[in-house]
Amino acid sequence: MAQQLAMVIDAAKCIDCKACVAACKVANDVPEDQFRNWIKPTQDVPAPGVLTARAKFQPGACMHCDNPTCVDACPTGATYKDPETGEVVIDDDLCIGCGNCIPACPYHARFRNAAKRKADKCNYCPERRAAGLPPACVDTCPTKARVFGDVNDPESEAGRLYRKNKGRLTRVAARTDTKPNMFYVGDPGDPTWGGEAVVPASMVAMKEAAPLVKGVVALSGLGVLAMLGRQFLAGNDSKEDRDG
Amino acid sequence: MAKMHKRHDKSDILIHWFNAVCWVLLLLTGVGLIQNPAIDPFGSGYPEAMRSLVGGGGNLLAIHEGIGLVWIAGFILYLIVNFRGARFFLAEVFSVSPARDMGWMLKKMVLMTLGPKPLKAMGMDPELPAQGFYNMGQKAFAQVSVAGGVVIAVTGVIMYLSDRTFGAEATGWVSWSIALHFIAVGLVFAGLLVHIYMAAISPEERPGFKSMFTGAVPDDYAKHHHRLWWEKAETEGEQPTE
Amino acid sequence: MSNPQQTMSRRDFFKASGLVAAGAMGGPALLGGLKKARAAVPAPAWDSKFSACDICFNKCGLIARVEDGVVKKLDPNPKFLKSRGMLCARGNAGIAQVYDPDRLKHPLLRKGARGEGKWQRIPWDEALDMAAQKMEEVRKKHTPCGHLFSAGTDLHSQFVSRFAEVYGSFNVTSHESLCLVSGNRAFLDTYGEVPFADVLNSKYIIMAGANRFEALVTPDSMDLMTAIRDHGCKLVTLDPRYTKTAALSHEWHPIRPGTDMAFMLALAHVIISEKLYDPQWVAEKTYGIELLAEHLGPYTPGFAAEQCGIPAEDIARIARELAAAAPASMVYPGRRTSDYEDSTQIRRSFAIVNALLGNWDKPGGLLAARQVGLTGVPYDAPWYDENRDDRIDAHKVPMMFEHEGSFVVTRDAVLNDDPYPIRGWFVYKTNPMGTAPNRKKTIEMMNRMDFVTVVDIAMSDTAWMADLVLPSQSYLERTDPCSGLQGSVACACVVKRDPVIDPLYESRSLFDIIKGIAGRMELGEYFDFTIEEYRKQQTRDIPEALKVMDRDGVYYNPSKVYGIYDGRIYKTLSKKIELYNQRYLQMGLDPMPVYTEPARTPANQFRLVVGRDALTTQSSTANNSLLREFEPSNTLWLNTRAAEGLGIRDGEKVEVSSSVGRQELAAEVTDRIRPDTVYMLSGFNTLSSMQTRSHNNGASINELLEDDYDAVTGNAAMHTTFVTVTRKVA
Amino acid sequence: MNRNLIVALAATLITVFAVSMAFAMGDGNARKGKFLYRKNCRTCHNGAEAPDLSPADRTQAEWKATFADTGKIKCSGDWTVNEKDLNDIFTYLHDYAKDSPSPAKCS
Repeated sequence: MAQQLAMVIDAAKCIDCKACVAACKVANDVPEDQFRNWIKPTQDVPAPGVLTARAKFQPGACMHCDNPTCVDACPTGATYKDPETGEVVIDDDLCIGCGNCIPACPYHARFRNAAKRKADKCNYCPERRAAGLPPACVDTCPTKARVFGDVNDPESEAGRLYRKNKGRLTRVAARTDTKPNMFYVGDPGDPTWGGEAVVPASMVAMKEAAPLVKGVVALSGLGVLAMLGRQFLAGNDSKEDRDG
Repeated sequence: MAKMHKRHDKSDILIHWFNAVCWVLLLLTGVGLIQNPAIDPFGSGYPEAMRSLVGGGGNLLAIHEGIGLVWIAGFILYLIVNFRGARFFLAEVFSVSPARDMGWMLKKMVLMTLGPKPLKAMGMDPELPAQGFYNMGQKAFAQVSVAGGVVIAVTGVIMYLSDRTFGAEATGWVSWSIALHFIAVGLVFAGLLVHIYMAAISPEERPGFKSMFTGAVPDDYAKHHHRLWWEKAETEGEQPTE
Repeated sequence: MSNPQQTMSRRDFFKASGLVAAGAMGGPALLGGLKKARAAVPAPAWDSKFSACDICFNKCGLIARVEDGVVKKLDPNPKFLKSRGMLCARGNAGIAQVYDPDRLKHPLLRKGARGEGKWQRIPWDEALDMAAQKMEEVRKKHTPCGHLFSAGTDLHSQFVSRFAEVYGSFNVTSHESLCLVSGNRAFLDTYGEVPFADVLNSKYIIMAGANRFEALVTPDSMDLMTAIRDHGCKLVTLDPRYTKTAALSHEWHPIRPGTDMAFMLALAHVIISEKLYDPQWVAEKTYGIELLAEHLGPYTPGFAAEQCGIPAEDIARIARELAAAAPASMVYPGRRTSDYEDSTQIRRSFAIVNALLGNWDKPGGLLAARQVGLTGVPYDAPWYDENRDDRIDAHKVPMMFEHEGSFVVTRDAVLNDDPYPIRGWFVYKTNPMGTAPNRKKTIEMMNRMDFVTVVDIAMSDTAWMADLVLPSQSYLERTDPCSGLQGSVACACVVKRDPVIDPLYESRSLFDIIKGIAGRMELGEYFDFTIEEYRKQQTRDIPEALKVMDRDGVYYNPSKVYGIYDGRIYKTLSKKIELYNQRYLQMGLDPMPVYTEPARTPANQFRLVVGRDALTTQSSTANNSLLREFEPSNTLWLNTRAAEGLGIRDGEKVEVSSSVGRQELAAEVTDRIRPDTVYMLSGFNTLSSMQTRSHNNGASINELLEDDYDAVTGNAAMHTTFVTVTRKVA
Repeated sequence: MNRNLIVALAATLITVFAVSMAFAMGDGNARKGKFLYRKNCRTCHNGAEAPDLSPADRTQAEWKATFADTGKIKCSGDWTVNEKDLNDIFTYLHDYAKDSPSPAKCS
């Protein structure tokens, strides 16, 4: 079975301290006022006394979905789902920052990096993993609410948690079902805040135009084939072509 | 040697072949940059192969951008060096005489694909109306190429600048540029197929093809294919070469 | 086809078109089954160096990732168990402090009026000459005690104390008397030492006057989550605010501020009257149970309910649940206790409930200090016969800590030359201008000084008011002595710091600065050593420690955790845990906490409470660019109903005024606070314009807070101020 | 017998003297005492020649008892301090004892 790198998060352990967000910002040089990850609070003030509903702090980031709508919105394949690791990857070299993928994420996990001018989002810190370290947010988390690993590997911490809690894991639902790979153990609060994957009009236009363009090219190609056919069948009947 | 007519000067020939080479390379690389099942023109194998060939999508993009910039620079240089030639070319390709040129176009399409019989059967004269420096087919393709070329160049530059100078507020422009770039290339490419066939494969236009290297066409060819230009050249006493 | 050359060209052309066509037919067929090559991302080319965080007092072990002499990232040291291998947002933001463009870069001498902000850059030699000369002048004119020394929480601060002592001054203050001395006093005077809470193994915790999920203390904050999430611990929080701690608790009671003692005494009342304690343990280990039982008579749950605004049945139930979980249960001792004028007695009531739970020295209870193994580095100090007899703040409160002093009392004494004048001030890495209540008084105090030298990494408000400002190195640039750390189980450890990068600008370590000044005052012999030599002395009983720290970044002393007091006496007069404190009686203090109702909030006013959170360390993080992204400014928490009454909407600018000052900031209208209380985060609106992110940003708590203090220790009392809040008309 | 009597008398006198002295002790200058302690005592009580000694090593009562009869202190024969200085040293040790309000390690 191929890998599926994912986060299994015990949202009930999150104290909303923002260490993960700060660590991510430093580790990935995320520009001011832009964020690759977040903690979403559900914090209605209950009646005092024995609390029937506790506050929920939901850590999140790119969910490296199985049905990544962002990938559908990318014309060049600069963002793609890695079949080996299950990550949704951005190829910085190929991305020109057109922004198509940003509204295509129903979780608003993507943004256009103001310094790099390219699409940006959580990438599970590949440089750190290459150095044998966990992603920055996971490494730094005070209560170890965030657990990262291959959920298909039963030996990994993430896989173990995933298996142990299978059946009662929560995923954040969106109006577009992207099949996210971020699993919450413990109540993450509002599990339905995901929005709709919006593909920009220009991308829609390009997709709509594609068959037409192909049609025109095909028509032209057919014409050429016809001419070629005639040239070979009818022979060279052009008297002007006698000399050169 | 038969009497020849000068048709293109050196800079015309150079820009044509420069354009041709750029186009081929830009097409090869550009098509490799589109990798989305919904728009991918040739299926997903080609982009992957191209990217592997040059060591990654980023390299392919860089190559494409590099050639694109050279292509634009080449045209700008041409405009500076041979502005008169360019003006002549534009004036020629955009001056269309509707009745004659359309008639030529229709008849030519039928002739090339089906031969003269259908025309005769319909009681039409298979003889083509006389054409000027360019025939209508060449003009049509040139028009598409010029308009498409401008769109392609402008959108290309916008995309090129996207991750270099543009902020997030410009992504709409960039995104639309991608779409227009793609559509424009597609349309020009459709014409290009015919152009290549007509110019390089069809035996009938072989002297024209040759003139793209030598700059001159035989008197006979000129008379037959570009009668109006031939007449003008004759009356104005243009010195035929050799 | 007569021209072969042209044929060739044609063929070539065809080939080229063919390639396009071939591409169209499917590239892989032509180019083979090439797989998408996703280049492996290389590991960063960084050096990993151990250090310890310095953005708050916790000193969490960290690993600095350094590339080309620049710190790229600070990671937690997984072997540093005291922090449970974490680094909080502030720890991560340490980089923003070190590389803050607003950092002090070279020595600055005041040019204009004090606080005017006109500075002249001077060379180090001139700066040190001047500091030495001015300190010498003060000493000559006003005796050595005419000079005050203040140092913050830092591993170099011990050299400030040493400097003060060899210079001859007894007047040393630390930040502690603006923070925690009353709580320490209370536990010291109950148990004979200040305990560590074994949160990890506790089954029932009452969190009052503390906010552990926001104001992080290692390992307590982390352990508290493990305890409640994994170990089935129950958490009951008393707080006028719905803090994140409250929000994650099983129970939250928005207690009326200042009434915690009534709550605790009622718990004790229930535990004793219902005999929920271990009589044998209490008889053996404590002193004064009968006296306490009698004393607690009136402090019924009903009485407390009226005071605290918490139902009596809840109080009684909590007492029973707490006792049922004993000894693995506790009233959490807390850290900052600079709240009320009777804070020591309030915390005594916390200590007494713990004593009744019998949780001392046991899993899940309060733990005694463990043996860390570091030893002091002795030195001799000269004696100055002409000197004053005692500290300037002596004898104003009965139980001040000699080595901490009381900043608020000292300031009053300085303002009145009572009993003698102080005209010089040396400040290192503490910012009383930004943290002590009643800022105007601190400005007055500054104005009484002939010469103030401030050593810091940033132009704090205290530095802003100084005569000479010396740039110190950040924690990542210098060599630090060893520091012993403790807390809960599994941590009795030692850390040290070595430079992970070269010093930035012209910064120097405090040790080098003091060495320079002392050398110019013929006191050089007292600093004639290196930090490395100093560390060797510190670790002479644990010689392996330095090597272990080089290898792991931390040294653990495998000393005893529980049962330290088996067969040992308590360090109190009665040699037992003092429910009843005999010394207090001798000194005319209440030997057991007597509840006094806090002043009722006047009509149309609010009680101002202050605090920090996981993104602030008072004024020292005020200018941190990364942390400001999370909290761009501070706000005034104002209850929704109260705001309605005042016609104030969320986000509107309000004016807050107390008897000592006024400030403006945005109102945060929320249900997360009692209607009679408002709250502000500390650290904002600095006077110093060289703190670009906090200058003119938000409101300063210390401009508003009145300067009351704890009657026993002189600890500042920061929750006694009432303020009026009005909508600011734009 | 007489000898015994003399010894007993002497012992009584010494005890009375010591006790009276002990009663006289205290209320000295603890700060001066710290200085004197460092100068006179820690030269030997440095953990090498004699055990490390800090005020917080003993309770106030224990310090009182120790100084009740300084003659019983092993090194007292070598002392060169006068009575006033000794009282300052005692005050220092006593005031910062283990069970004092501010227990102090000597440094």
